[in-house]
Amino acid sequence: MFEVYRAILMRDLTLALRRRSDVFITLFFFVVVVSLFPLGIGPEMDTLRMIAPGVVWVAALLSSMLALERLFTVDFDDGALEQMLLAPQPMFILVLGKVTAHWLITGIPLVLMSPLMGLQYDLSGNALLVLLVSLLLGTPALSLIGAIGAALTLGLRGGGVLVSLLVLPLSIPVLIFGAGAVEASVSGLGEQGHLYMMGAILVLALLFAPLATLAALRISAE
Amino acid sequence: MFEVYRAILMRDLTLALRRRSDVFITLFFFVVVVSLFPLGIGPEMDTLRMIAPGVVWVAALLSSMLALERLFTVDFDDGALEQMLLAPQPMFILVLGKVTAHWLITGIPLVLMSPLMGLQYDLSGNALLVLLVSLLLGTPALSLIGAIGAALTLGLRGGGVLVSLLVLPLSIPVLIFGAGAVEASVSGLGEQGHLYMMGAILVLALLFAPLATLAALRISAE
Amino acid sequence: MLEVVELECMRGDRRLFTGLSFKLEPGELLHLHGRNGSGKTTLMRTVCGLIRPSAGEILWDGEGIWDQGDDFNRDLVYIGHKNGIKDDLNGIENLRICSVLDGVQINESQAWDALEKMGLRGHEDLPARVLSQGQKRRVTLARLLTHDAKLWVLDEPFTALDKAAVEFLQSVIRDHVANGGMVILTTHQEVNLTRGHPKQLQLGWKGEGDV
Amino acid sequence: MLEVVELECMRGDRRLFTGLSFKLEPGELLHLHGRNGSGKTTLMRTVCGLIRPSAGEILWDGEGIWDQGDDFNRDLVYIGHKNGIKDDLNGIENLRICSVLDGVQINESQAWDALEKMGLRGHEDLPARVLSQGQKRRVTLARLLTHDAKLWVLDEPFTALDKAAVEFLQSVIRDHVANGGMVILTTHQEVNLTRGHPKQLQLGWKGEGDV
Amino acid sequence: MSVAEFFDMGGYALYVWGSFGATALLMIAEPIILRSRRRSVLKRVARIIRMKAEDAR
Amino acid sequence: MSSRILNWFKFSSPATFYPLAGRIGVWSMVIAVVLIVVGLYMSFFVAPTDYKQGEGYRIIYVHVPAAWMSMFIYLVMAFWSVLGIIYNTRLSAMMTSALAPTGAMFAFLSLWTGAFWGKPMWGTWWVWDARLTSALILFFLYLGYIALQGAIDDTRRSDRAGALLVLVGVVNIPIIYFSVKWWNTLHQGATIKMSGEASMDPVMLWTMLIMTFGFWAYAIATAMSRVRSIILERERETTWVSELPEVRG
Ligand code: HEM
Ligand SMILES: Nc1ncnc2c1ncn2[C@@H]1O[C@H](COP(=O)(O)OP(=O)(O)OP(=O)(O)O)[C@@H](O)[C@H]1O
Ligand SMILES: Nc1ncnc2c1ncn2[C@@H]1O[C@H](COP(=O)(O)OP(=O)(O)OP(=O)(O)O)[C@@H](O)[C@H]1O
Ligand SMILES: [Mg+2]
Ligand SMILES: [Mg+2]
Repeated sequence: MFEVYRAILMRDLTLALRRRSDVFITLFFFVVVVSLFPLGIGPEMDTLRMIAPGVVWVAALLSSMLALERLFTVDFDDGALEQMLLAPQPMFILVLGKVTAHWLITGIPLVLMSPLMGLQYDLSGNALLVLLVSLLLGTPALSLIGAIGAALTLGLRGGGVLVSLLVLPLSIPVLIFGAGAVEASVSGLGEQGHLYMMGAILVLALLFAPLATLAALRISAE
Repeated sequence: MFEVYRAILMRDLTLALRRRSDVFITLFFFVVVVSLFPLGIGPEMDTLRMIAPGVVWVAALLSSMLALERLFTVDFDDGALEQMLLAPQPMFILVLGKVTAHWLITGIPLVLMSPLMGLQYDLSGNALLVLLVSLLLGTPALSLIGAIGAALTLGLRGGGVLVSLLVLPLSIPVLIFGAGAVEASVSGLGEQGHLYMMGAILVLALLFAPLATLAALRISAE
Repeated sequence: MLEVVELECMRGDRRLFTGLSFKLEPGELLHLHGRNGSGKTTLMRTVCGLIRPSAGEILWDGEGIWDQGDDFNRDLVYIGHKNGIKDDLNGIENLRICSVLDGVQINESQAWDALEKMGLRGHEDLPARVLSQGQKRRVTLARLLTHDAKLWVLDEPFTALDKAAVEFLQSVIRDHVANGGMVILTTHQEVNLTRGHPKQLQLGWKGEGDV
Repeated sequence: MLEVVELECMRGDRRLFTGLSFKLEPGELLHLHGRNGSGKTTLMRTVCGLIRPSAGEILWDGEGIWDQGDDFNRDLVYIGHKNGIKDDLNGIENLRICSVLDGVQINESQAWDALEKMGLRGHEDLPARVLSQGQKRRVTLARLLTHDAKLWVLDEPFTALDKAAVEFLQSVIRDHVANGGMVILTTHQEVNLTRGHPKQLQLGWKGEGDV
Repeated sequence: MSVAEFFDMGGYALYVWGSFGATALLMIAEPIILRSRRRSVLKRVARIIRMKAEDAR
Repeated sequence: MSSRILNWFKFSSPATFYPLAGRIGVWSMVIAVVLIVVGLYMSFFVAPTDYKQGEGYRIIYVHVPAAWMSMFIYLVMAFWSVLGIIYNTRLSAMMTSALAPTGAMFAFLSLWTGAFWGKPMWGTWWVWDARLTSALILFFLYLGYIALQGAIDDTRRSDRAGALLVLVGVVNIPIIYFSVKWWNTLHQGATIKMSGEASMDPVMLWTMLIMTFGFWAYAIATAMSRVRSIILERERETTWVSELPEVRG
């Protein structure tokens, strides 16, 4: 079983590396959104520091939503997905493998990049750490939740918007706690509460999202 | 010749309407980006009013970049693009038709929606008007410039990032003048200068971008 | 043994077939016939469990395929209109990932062998993207050589293949049937599969899609 | 008249063919033969001007196709492996937009006629997305009925078609040739195109891709 | 209380009537839309049945 | 007990439910009209003026019922979705999709009227506060469901996909509710909530309740009417539809 998980993971990572550009698209988007704001707003450090948690987290949410469309459509279009559904392997594992790969490709670079982004907004060391941790907890949850939407809209006209429309309400709690944690740390309040909640959301998402995704995939592949 | 332009335009509009939700993709993204920021930042009206031009324009730039990906890939994948390249029609017209349709679908709704978005940020009536006009001049330019990148990405598998990097610097002037015009109007300075510059950019883009796009398409289709 | 009982399939608001029943025993080949759009693909996908039928049952070794989960999948290979290979992976990689999913892990030299048998010598390590139409199909079909499933469901497997490859694939199918395997197959080309005593099934008596 | 002179095509670092020359006069049909991957598709796309050859020339009525712009395109229909129809449009809409691009505007009833001739009666107004493989191909091929181009370049046009449709398409090709048209065609199926006095061209003598 | 006073709503006219008006508008429009939808569905079903009857003949 | 269950299954067949829905629909509409007329009369002529908010407070009589209905309808949709997944009855999916537009309308109305209330009270149309955010998310959930249904043309797929989406969404509702509350503690709330005073004027309370029940009956009526159209559309090939008087007439 672990074998299969590893195989799917490696497959998707290899594919991502082959295309190279895909690895960067989310990261690039994230960096652009975050960095363009100071450009539009102007260089007042106080304003910047104040809006930093919101900006960074909104950017993270959006770039994660962006990348979702690709999660299953490519496999769907070339017929690889139906082969997966027919494989004598627990589909749960396959979904988990694909989502993990997706997170490694799109989420991790973003997490690693975030301190640099935070610096642009003049965040303190502690706030940067909290930002990094909150993204580390939040982005996998976003990927897991997003997978449901991606699976539901597979092959539908206008998949792109639909994904966003379906996934957005589901991911807003992650956004709120993520931004909340950083804000709390910036303003000197305790950020633990928010981080615990994010952990809880992540665990819940890990348990239920792959199941829902699987059900959605079966519906969509018909 | 006008016949063909119309036919391509109608075709792409019909396709967009068929998918119904696709009409809204950029609009939705735009609305979300613009509306999510206050969520992250908090409800202080003063801050909001200050960042409004930047936020709205960055959102416009990003949603326009987002939608670009679809501009040619679908036609490329199902073979319609090679048929267009082989059609005994000036390809310049075809490209222009596709870009026009793209702008009507993604740009216009955004322009029309912008005053509502501006209201959220408590902008004055004049600033709203300037916002609308700047978007009206800016979004077609963004579509035209973006089309070059979209056409190049079709072929260059690994070079996706490079292309985005290529297109972004070209679109940033639009962003700067667009946000600048609104900011100037908010702070009571004259916005005409900025708007004239945007008009000039639009004319330049209209003249040269379709040619560059066409060349890129020929390379990619090989 | 595969048993299809009173199957009915709807597509949109169109009833493609209804009351369809047949049995397939080991060593038998079922050749589906039918005009374009008569529902051959739909039937095959239903038999594989990709589409839920609107009525009727599909039994594998006496048990409904929707109730037994992976057991049925382990005995099944489905090759459809779409190749299901990744354009950015080369032949070897494509074949190996398929085999992991099929639960019959093969090592690299086995993969090279299978591709060579399928006539892809010299193209094994090209990304599938640059392969010709027929070469892509060959990569897909190489799975049949590495897999030990009992039931093969092949939807127009001969498309895009040249004559030599068609010949070879036919012999592969004949061998499988001779060894007690089962095959459901459709093709619009003339084929020579007599050694498998093919059953024939004609879909679409309604005369849809005449020319 | 189409004239190909000393053509050479490279793919990756592979030379597919070199020094290839042939002529095609009105009323002639050229049947390309070759194993999978021997370069038939590449040759056809080169002849259409989608790929720039690495050496050699392609002349249409004595002038290089890269020099004459749309004149050559006006005389050409290319039907490739990909159908080039939009999944979200129905048959009628697909056909009509193709005809505008081809510069031979047809009205709606002509489109209905062409599709009916291609055996799509009752499916004309379904989005192509839900059509079967063969039905999609038929929509694509309906273009041949509405177009008046001289040169048809058909890359495996018979794929996915059932026997009746293959029969019909053959007769369409024969008629075109009989009326002084030119056809370049490839297919791995047995076809009966004798009335067109087909020229035969064999690609890939290097013995690539044996089975 | 005069009519004008009533409509003025103590200075809150825009807000009160804006709310009640929108509510009324939507809650009246919805049944009307539903009714027209029902009509068109009935028409379509009737046409299908007529076509079937003709086919049968 | 078992006969009860049998009955349920009988009514879950579209053919039996269709005429029943017609009757329920008509009666609910009558009740709705009566209650809403009475409610409107009371909200403008009986209920006293609020000492703090003046006449503007009367928005409450549409705002609160609309907000309540928007949440309640979503829960009903979730209920039907569960039924649909467990018993695989055709009717449940039809009920879910019949309820959604009305639910979305009420969600929209609660936002709209809320905004028209917020402007005079808080001086702003919109504030990112807990309640409003969660209402907005609810509205998006409705829109997502409707968009998904619209995008799928295969009815069986749209039924199952819709049910799945509604259930995923319902899991999210408590999360949204609590999370947003928590987040709200961090920024200064401009919220002036009336419900703080438990000692609400009984006339006001009654008016609100009457309006709520009126809206409730209205929702039932529209859902029934919509489900009848959906049944007709989906069952148009069946004989029982072709024998209906309204179809033949
Ligand atoms: C002065 C402004 C407002 C007042 C006095 C007010 C008052 C109320 C009251 C009394 C309730 C019933 C709460 C309960 O029974 O627990 C309620 C519910 C609600 N309101 Fe408002 N509201 C105002 C503005 C808004 C705005 C601007 C919106 C949205 C745009 C909004 C959205 C809602 C929602 C969604 C509910 C239902 C939530 C719940 O009951 O927990 N309200 N409001
Ligand atoms: N949503 C729909 N509405 C109406 N008809 C549909 C819908 N979806 C599919 N169909 C019809 O169902 C049939 C599907 O046939 P299927 O793909 O199984 O054909 P096939 O026998 O495999 O044909 P081919 O030989 O061309 O591959 C087609 O006639 C198609 O038009
Ligand atoms: N980048 C590349 N590197 C190496 N080889 C390549 C590259 N691109 C294409 N090729 C080879 O060029 C050939 C392309 O052949 P083409 O598609 O023209 O074949 P074909 O004769 O149409 O075959 P089929 O009958 O399968 O359609 C294939 O052998 C393919 O492997
Ligand atoms: Mg088929
Ligand atoms: Mg080929």
